[in-house]
Amino acid sequence: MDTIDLFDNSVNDGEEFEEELTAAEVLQKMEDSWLNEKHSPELLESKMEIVECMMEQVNTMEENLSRLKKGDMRIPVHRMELQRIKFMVNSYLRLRLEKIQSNIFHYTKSDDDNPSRLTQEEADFALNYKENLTEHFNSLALRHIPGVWESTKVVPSTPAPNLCRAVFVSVREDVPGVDIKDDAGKGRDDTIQLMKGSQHMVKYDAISHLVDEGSVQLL
Amino acid sequence: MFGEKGLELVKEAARTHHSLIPFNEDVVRQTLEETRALWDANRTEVAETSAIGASITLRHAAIERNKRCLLAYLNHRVEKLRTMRWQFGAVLPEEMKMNLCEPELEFFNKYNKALASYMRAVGTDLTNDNAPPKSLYIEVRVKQDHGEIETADGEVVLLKKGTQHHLPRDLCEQLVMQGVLEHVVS
Amino acid sequence: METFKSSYCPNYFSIEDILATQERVPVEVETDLKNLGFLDQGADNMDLARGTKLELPYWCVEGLNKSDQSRSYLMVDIPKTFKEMFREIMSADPLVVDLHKMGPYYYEFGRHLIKLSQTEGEAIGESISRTFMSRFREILDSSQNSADTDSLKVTSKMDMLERMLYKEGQKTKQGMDAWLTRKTGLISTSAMVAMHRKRKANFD
Amino acid sequence: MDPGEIEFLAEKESIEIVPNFTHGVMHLIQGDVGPFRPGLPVSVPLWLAVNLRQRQRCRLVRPEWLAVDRLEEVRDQEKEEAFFTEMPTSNIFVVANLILDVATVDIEKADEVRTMLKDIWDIRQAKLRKSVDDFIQGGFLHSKLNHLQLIELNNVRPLLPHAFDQINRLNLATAGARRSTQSSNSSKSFLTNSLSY
Repeated sequence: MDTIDLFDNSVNDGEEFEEELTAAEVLQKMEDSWLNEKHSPELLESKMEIVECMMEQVNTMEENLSRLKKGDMRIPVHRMELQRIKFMVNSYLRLRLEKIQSNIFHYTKSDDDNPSRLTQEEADFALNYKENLTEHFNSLALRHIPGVWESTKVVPSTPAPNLCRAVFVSVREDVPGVDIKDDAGKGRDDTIQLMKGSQHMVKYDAISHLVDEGSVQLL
Repeated sequence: MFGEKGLELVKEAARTHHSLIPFNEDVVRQTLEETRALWDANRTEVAETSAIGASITLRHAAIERNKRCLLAYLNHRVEKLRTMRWQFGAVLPEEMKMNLCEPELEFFNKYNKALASYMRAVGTDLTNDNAPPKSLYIEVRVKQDHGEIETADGEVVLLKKGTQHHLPRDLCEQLVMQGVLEHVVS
Repeated sequence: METFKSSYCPNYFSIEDILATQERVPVEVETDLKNLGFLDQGADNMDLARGTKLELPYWCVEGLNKSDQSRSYLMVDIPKTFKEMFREIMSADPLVVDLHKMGPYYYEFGRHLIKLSQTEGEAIGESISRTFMSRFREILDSSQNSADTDSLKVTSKMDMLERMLYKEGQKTKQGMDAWLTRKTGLISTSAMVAMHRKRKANFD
Repeated sequence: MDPGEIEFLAEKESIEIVPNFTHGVMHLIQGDVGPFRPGLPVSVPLWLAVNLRQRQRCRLVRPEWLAVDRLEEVRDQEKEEAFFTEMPTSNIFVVANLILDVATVDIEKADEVRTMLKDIWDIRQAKLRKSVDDFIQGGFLHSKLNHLQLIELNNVRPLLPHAFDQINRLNLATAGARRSTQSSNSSKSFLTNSLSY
């Protein structure tokens, strides 16, 4: 059996990417996306192309492994790596679902200024979940009392991501002059320099625009 | 004083963290009745006086308050139901089901379905791989009889209470979380 | 499911916020209020007379107050635990004050009061955030040093928000201990399942 | 974040092992490893090293920094400096904890190494507590966390960011009160239109 051919893992289908990435590079991107999603208070741009690419790799590898003879030393090694990747992929998808469910009325309202970051599958799930929840509220409470209940009009509002939350970031590329606004009006407004390699604690909304472009990584 | 029944529901929710006690049908009904009475009183008064005075304003606030308490109570339980889907699996123990009212069961089943179709669409079982893997095999002790399971290699293992096994981690993870097996340090 | 928990921030469904807005506010009735005599539980009148002093849940006061700018039904007073005298005690010795007794939703109720009181709102705000900041170190230290069994004693003087932080600190510590003693990879029974089994066992 | 997840991240870092078996290159998704020849050092991801070590298929090569005298230097410098110093490697505590768990015998003077690491950890934790407290007391909006490692940050998470968020919320409410005192006749929201019976 020719191991080189069997386990060749360059990513052939690189159409979604501007440049061709190696499997290792995609894996690194998966890890970055996972950590960003884990620590960002809001749902980030979906990285489904990375997830799909990773799952394809996993599936191909699993097929290859099934063709190896029992007792082959490579089996446990590759299986271990596959489990690591599956954990990361699943955790990433779970995090997104959890955010959607916890802030269901926020993520299902149509908003022209803020295009949805939900994938088609997530949008389907969200709609289904919202209908299920609304129907539940109706059948046990709202239907039995007069008046209307609108999720967008209640005070205080239904759950939404808290964008002023403090986050830890590690700087990947120099970003000079990031403004930190003091919303409490105590005159603490500041401009900070984010230098490559440095780490900071800062309010998410001050750096949220830098997360997706990759100049900062959430920790 | 009105608003007290709704508050009772909220206090009940505040007391229960990792369990779901029976749906409080009685107090929910009383809260709904009070809300309806407040509404009727307001409608009558508006018809009589055609002005919005303090009593109407206060009743209005109480109606909104009751709604909030009711929905917060329902929502608190919905969050528990969601957690239960991830922790117990798609099928709930009978004793758990007894604590749910009919619409809650319905919510649970619909949630189950929605989740299943999402997982089908993305092509992965999200209830698996919950923690970073440390090893392919783990040592487990059986906490309750579970019948036979088959490993990927086709080996059949009988999970009999009190016995100990060395099994693939991905095969046991859910059974450990569901309390059928106990992960022991070898 | 994933442990995705954001910092406490009240929303429509918050159990904590509903309880915090249930705390009572002293008010004086500014104009005769028809049919609201029942609010004054000591008296037996149909109407609530001008000048009556009573305590109402925060949500009632807020509801009555924001209805109409041109009419004011109530004059809002500040509960004594947020008045200047208490604020002075608080700034003199923030660590010994029993906030649970004064609360138990001391900060959150205080934060709501800020909105209600035109004259003292700012002073209340300054006071409670200073109190929170001074007591933070204690929460940080105690949550990482005390054993689980001490929790009740350690948290007895903490308000809801502080207890929340304390619990988070304890959870962090348990995770770190598990890491140090090489138990990181151990899979455990889910919380709700464990609770269910415990109950069942007790029942059997 | 769970420490298990930080360990997971640290496990992809490389470490040298000396295998006792022969095998060609393995094409991991993370990148190629091998070939493996008995007695010849080869670099592999830590998770693989741990796995092979547990199965007695290799011994670990002590990383340069995992030695008493090197760590002594690190400790002394950490004591001297007011700020956090840069550690010889990222995830030093996590990696060391893993290695010392599965391969104590591969590490010279393992006990002393452990003590030294514990000392460094304690010095840094004391600094961290102090700076966290200073940060909160000072009411700052931004803090530098240079050279702090993930597992150290995790020890003050979620407490530090959560406390920050709560103070922020209280400050915002206070700022609102200040504004409304300044412009006393601010218009209040009318409920009238929702009162339709």
